[in-house]
Amino acid sequence: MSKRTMIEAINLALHQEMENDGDVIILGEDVGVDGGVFRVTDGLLDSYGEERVIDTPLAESVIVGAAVGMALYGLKPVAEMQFSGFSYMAFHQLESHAARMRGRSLGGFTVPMVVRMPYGGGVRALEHHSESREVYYAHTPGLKMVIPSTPRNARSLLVSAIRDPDPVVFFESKAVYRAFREEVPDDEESFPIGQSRKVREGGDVTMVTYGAMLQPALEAADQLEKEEGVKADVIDLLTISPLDDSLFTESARNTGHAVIIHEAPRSFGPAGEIMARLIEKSFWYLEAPLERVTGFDAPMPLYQREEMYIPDTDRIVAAVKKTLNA
Amino acid sequence: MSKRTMIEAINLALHQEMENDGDVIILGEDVGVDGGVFRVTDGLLDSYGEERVIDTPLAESVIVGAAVGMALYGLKPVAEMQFSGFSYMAFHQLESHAARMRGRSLGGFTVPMVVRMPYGGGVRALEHHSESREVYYAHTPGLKMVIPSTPRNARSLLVSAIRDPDPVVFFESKAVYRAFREEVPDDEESFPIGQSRKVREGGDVTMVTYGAMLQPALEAADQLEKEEGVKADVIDLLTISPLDDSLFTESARNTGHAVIIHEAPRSFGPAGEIMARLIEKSFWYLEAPLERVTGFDAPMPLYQREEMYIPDTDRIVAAVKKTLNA
Amino acid sequence: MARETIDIAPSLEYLSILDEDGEVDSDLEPDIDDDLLKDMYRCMLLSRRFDERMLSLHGEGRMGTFAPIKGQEASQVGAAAVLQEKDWLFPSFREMAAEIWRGKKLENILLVYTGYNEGGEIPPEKHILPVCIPVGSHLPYAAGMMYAAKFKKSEEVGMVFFGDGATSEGDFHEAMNFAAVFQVPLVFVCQNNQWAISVPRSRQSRSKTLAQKALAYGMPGIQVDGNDMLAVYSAAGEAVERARSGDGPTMIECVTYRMSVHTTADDPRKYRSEDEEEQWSEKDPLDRFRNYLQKKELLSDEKISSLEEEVEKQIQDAVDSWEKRQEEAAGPAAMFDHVFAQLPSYTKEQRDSFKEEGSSHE
Amino acid sequence: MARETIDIAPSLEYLSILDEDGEVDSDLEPDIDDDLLKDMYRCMLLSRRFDERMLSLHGEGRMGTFAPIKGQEASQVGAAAVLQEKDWLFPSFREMAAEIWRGKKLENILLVYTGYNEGGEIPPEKHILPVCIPVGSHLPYAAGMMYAAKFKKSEEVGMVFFGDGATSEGDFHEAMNFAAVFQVPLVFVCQNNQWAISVPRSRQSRSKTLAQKALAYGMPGIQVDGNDMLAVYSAAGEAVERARSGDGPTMIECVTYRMSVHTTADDPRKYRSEDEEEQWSEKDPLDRFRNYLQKKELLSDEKISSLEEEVEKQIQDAVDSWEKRQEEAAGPAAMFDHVFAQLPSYTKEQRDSFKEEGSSHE
Ligand SMILES: Cc1ncc(C[n+]2csc(CCOP(=O)(O)OP(=O)(O)O)c2C)c(N)n1
Ligand SMILES: Cc1ncc(C[n+]2csc(CCOP(=O)(O)OP(=O)(O)O)c2C)c(N)n1
Ligand SMILES: [Mg+2]
Ligand SMILES: [Mg+2]
Repeated sequence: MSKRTMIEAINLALHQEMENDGDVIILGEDVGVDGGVFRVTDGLLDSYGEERVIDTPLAESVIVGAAVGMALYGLKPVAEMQFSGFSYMAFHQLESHAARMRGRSLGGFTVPMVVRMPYGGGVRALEHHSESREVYYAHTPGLKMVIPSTPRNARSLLVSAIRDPDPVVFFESKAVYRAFREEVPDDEESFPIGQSRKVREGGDVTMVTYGAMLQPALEAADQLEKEEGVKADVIDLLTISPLDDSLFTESARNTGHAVIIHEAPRSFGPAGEIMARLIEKSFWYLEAPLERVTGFDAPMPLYQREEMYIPDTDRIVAAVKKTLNA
Repeated sequence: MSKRTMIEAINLALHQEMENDGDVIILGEDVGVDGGVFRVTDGLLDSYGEERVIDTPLAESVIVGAAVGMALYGLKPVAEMQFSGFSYMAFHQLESHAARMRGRSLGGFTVPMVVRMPYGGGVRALEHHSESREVYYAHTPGLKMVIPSTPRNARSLLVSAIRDPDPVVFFESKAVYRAFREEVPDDEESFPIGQSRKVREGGDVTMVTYGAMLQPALEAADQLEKEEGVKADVIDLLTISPLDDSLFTESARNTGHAVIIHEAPRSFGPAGEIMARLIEKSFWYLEAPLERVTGFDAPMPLYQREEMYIPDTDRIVAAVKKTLNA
Repeated sequence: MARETIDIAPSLEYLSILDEDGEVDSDLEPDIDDDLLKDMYRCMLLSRRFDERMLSLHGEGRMGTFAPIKGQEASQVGAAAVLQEKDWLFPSFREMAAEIWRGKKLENILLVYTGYNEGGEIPPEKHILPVCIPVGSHLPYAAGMMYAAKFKKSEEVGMVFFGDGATSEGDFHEAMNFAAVFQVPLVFVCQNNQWAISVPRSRQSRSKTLAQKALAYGMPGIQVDGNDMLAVYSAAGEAVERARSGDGPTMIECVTYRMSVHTTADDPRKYRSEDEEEQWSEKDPLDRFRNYLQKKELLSDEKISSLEEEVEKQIQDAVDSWEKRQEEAAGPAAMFDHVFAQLPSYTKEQRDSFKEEGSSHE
Repeated sequence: MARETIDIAPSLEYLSILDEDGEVDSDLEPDIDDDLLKDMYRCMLLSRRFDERMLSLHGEGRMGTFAPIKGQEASQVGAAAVLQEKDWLFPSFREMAAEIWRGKKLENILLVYTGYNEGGEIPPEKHILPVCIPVGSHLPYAAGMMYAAKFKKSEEVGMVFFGDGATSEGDFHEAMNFAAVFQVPLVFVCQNNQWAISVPRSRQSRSKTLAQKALAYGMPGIQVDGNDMLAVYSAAGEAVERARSGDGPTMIECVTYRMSVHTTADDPRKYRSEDEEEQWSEKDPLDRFRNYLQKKELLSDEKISSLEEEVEKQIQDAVDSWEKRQEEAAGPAAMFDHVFAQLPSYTKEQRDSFKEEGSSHE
């Protein structure tokens, strides 16, 4: 047991899965010699060699497409998109093949692959380096969409993703990458895809979030408890699709109030589906309008203004007060 | 005034806009000599010549990307994706450039372009030819997303799209293309982007839909009135983004019941945003859970089963009864 | 300092062995076993007749849209014939002849084009990938799959088919480059049938040949007469040999012609003349190969007509079981059968909604 | 029928005029006006010093990530110098020298890399497109924009810059093909600086040169010594001439070297040796061009040092106004300023939320 950043935790998962399974193979831009621009794949080339840790040409479509092919052959490729903002060049490979091969062949061909990509803002990066567009993947039937929130669950979810028989898009928060350390057991650990978790017991209001937004949500929850005596349930989705609505709809049935927090643009964003599930399963218990605290319907601005784009504690606290006082 | 199919109506809009404005230019696969695989661009090559009606090589990314460039120069390109299922190859051109050039250059460069694409099921087509993935575009800041429902509004909305100073993704329903004729005035007519319309006055329940789903929604409304005496407001969104929530939230405040109908997959689909707006603006008036009748969280099956995938009158009627009897 | 021409070998060649007048270049004539020659002819014939049958079924409104292969039998069978059983075929959407050569079931082809996902099932041992409809998008997974085959030291070779139009797609470029960089055992077979729906080859690219595109990746390229079974077979044989011995990918451009409609939704009169079609019908690969076999006295008139009966019967049997399987087909809930290995709970509910809603849906 | 080699002219050439020892090939030496030569040197120097200043600002934590141009001044200034004012420059993200040549404001460059969208403003008459970060994705709009320029009979020519890594992207392929098919007046300038972050040129493609990729599109291609101002200038001149006279696009591969880090977030020691960097520093285009001008007696030692002072002052002025503009910068609501020509009502509400939320946000 030792304290790790999310980068180290993901690196640990990759090391152990490659160690345990010779069919796990990594490909992407700068993942080998360079160890990845965030060093997530550091050391893998030395341990497992060029054939299994592949520095590819600069071409997203064939990185994802080749990974699909490797998976069709029975390998377990883990492809990296250097930033989620550049994954769109490969979008058709995910939508048209990764997500459909199983159905197209009636289960004859399957695509057990993972596409890892750093997402989200908060690291003062250039244009296209700070987006949060999980909806593109979550709305695509045949894909699974996972967004861990801390080093430990990043590690255990990546292990599950690599072992999953179906394609998983795996978003990693750049803001969390090096933000803090957490105890991550050296021994193998996995966490099921498609399962959310309750991070905080409250009872007065339900907060639903995931990924980088978990931290401000928890801070807001603490602040609310200290300053207002308001106790919040905080649900960390972890998997965006298939969405586990059991915990947050149950929580909302108890609290009657829910606030959804995400970094993605507001309109047609993830909150919509979460609200839909709340209406379908908790409507009669809702005592006030559901609130959402989100990114805006504008491209992420350059970094001087990105903190104003990304939901922060103040905005979350304000939304909670609004629903409680509605 | 004469009766036209949606194909003829769109063709009329293109003819008139090209006639009126020498900067309107068309490009895509088979749009010229062939007149488009659905004949939507029939006759344009003869009238306006090779330079303005461009049969391009088979390459979606450069079709959209070149259209972006033409728009940057001041032309008004209308690009065609032969089917929306093949537009993903160009997704990065829309997300990364069409949607961002105005902001990137502080208004110095703008992208007044339209990308037309047939979408949706119902014509017994092959795989990838029947999808309804408007969310990909509606969730992308900087893009406008329009889906007409009848010949007349297809014509008038396309005129507005071509004249719009910003990029518009324009979905055309293959199911509606030749399904019926409607009076479409020969004289110029346009309809504002970003404005929904109330197609049917009821008062008991609110139906929110668009595109190909308007017809089954209207049939369901008629059936409900005949068989149950239930009168439905039917709102046709026409523009998906920017979403006009004024009519449907107002209607729901009156009826207290709403059903949203779309062909797109259910989870993270358009209904989520519509429900979110209803909660934000009509919550206190809702008397029962909002219902959604949608495509499923599975790829569109081949055509023997597509009718079972696409919402039909029965499913809509059932949903209305469910919310009214809740 | 200077101004000098750069030599960018590997060089580019054109190959023709059996020309349209039936003349054979005996120096180049490949030595093919008689039975194999006959099998190749039989497959060409079967594919041609099956194509015709599908067109008539479509005419009767009994089948949806599909892409006929008429005229491209030599490019497909000639190339696929050099593959071993363990090798892999990556079809696009117009490779029925190649798929039939590899043993794809006719009834499944019929099922797919009549809208039954069930037709997508492929016997695993056949090593045929599913049909790929988004043009050019299968090249990346073909490259990746054969990377994996090489990684596993399987000595398997892949052969991926695509059209002239596909060479304009970004995926063609990325996959060719990837395959060359990693020396993947994959043969790229471009069926240049002169048209991409209504867009002629000349409009698709300004390059003199499509084969020369291989040079951009440091990959050998060769252009062959695609209606010449012997030339296709020889070029494909060399390419497969090269791939199997570890020397990486090759691109073969088969110069051929789509003698029929693009798909059953297409009207060629919008974009090309009957004259053009007639000129190409003189180059019909089926006639040419039949004459060759007759000259070699491998094919008597009797044999020819008995073969016709044979394939007719085979096709009729397929049509019969296709009809049977339509009657037995499962209900709409089957659309959920292969979305994931395990269906999420809410998707299960969606599937079960069909049962509730009763007969009309089951 | 036969087996014969195909000739796929246009041919491919390599050009070098001013070599690293300062030797000039007088037959090839372009006739460039003295003032222009001096301006070119001044721009190289300004770009180099500005690059250095940005690195130190970054070191002080006053600036975000950016991509230094050190070593690529000749490829950029040599090529851009042949453009007329009405022509168009399409930069990628490492073309500061070319942008400065075209008149981009230094303070705006500083603003962008310190996270202010305001820096994106470009005087319309400069005909410079915004920086493009997704690799290769600007080539399609460059092709489209110059199609429009040709359509409007403007006689404008475009020049688009990209790296060796960009040649692997599908967009490179689609745009090159489109430009060639429609004979668009666009010059493709590939700055082959040997590295795509940590991936060496040899890993990017198996092709002997990058210039030969042009042949895949029936487009002329030429490889030049990218640290040789005269070779770049001559090749670019020919290409622009060809484009302007209606003979379509050309691809120029400038063989150069990224002498600095990929970006300020990069550590070259992970993937390349100091030796390699030292060898290339001998080929430094700035020194080489300075020596050339000195030999020509266009540049005295005094002139050299006065130029240094001049550019230092110019840079300091830019830094001063950059600081000023940061203080004056608008609040966060500015993020909504250019999303659409007209902001939708609910987006207006989002913008106005900042005002309500008060000072912390304004
Ligand atoms: C990415 C994509 N764009 C468009 C289409 C529609 N389409 C189907 S076939 C075809 C032409 C293909 O031409 P070619 O590659 O030469 O193959 P051929 O049809 O001639 O066999 C087009 C445009 C498609 N299936 N996929
Ligand atoms: C589509 C895309 N993928 C990945 C990146 C991340 N990235 C930025 S620069 C770069 C390398 C570019 O190499 P090259 O084209 O040679 O240009 P250079 O950086 O050498 O100037 C990469 C991979 C990106 N910006 N865009
Ligand atoms: Mg073709
Ligand atoms: Mg480079």
